[in-house]
Amino acid sequence: MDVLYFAWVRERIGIPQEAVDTQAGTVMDLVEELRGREERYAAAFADISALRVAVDQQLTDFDAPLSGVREVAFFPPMTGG
Amino acid sequence: MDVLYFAWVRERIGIPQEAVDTQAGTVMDLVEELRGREERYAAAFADISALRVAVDQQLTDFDAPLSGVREVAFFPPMTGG
Amino acid sequence: MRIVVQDAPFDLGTEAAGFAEGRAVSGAVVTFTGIVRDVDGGLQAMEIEHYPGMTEAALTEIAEQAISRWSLEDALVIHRHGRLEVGDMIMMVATAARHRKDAFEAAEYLMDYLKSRAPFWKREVTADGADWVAARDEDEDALGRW
Amino acid sequence: MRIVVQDAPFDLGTEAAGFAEGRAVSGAVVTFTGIVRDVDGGLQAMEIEHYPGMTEAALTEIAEQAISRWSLEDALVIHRHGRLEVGDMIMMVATAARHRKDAFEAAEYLMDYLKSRAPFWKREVTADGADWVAARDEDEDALGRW
Repeated sequence: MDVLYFAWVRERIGIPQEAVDTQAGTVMDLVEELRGREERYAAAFADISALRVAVDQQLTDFDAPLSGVREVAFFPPMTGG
Repeated sequence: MDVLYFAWVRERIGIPQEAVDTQAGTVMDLVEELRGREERYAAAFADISALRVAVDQQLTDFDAPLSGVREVAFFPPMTGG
Repeated sequence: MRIVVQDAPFDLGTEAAGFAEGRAVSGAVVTFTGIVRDVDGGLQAMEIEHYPGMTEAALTEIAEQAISRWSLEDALVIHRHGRLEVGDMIMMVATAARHRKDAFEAAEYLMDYLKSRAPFWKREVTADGADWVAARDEDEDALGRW
Repeated sequence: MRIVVQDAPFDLGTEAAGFAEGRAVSGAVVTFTGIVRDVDGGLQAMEIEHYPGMTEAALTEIAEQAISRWSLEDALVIHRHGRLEVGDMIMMVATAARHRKDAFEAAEYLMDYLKSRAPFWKREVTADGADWVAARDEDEDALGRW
């Protein structure tokens, strides 16, 4: 599965995108897995209330299931317009 | 004093403007005076709830005094925009 | 502030771009454009009568009210009179403000007042003749919210 | 409906005039334009990041919602990304409807959703460095009215 990071999430983790091989059942499971990797991930995911998530380019929440999903993106609240 | 007519008021009375020599104290007094002139005036002023009035180019109501006034205009509700 | 009353057409593109050009104080520009619409399929023309002198004064007063109430950086009102065809632009307003809410509200205020408080009268010409457009209660009611 | 996401500038005049051109069904066209504003006097640039693919999909969905809810004849959304200077136009929306109330409401709806539901992130560059713009509670709250 491709995992994408935008804005300060991208800056904190240090890369815009990576392929992740995971058995995580939900977005939250994936977050826990990433948090356990390295300090920069733990820092980026420290407060998930400050984050938003899209699964296959649709906004969703952290309970969303990941079966069959190709792309997950993490980013701060959007500031368009 | 110049009296101006617009839209269907102008059409009903048949002229866009005329000089009126009057001692009328208020707009309503002027309306009564004009009504007494001819049928076309009576027809135009039959229902003043369907009319609006401006005195010296400021919207006002039929109680407005006319002393020192140079221009009075009668017209239907406006339909700009 | 610019108030224009004319029978000639105006160019929306030029006006909108000119109004928005180089604004560094305002983050938000709203425009509204009114177009002659063929409501029932038989409209041949729209004729607009106005009250020269009072029209400019009324539009100026309405725009000044909007600028003051919403702290606008600028406002523009253009209104045509005379004979217009279906698809022709009748009028436009533009507002520039720091925030979008102010720019939107001020533009709606300008439109609401312009509809019922500026001395214009529309007449629709069809194959059956010409009829003055009646003022709509909902346009008068719209003023109640300001 | 037209959705444009690009780093190149757009021409408000051309876009507004093209959008309004020859409309005989719609009597009302509203445009909103967002401009880079120097809030505290030290802004050197605004950088806008987005999520290619999702951005276009999200804007399309938002515009389709607006068209359906207000029976719009048409809607346009243009949004830039990349580096912008003070005074540059960031984005615009346009709506065409029969009545002004619908055109205004639909444009405000597009703006409210675009602010908080389209994947753009703004960063302000000043002499002190660059900071991501924080989402404002009032932008999130604005969605509550729809």
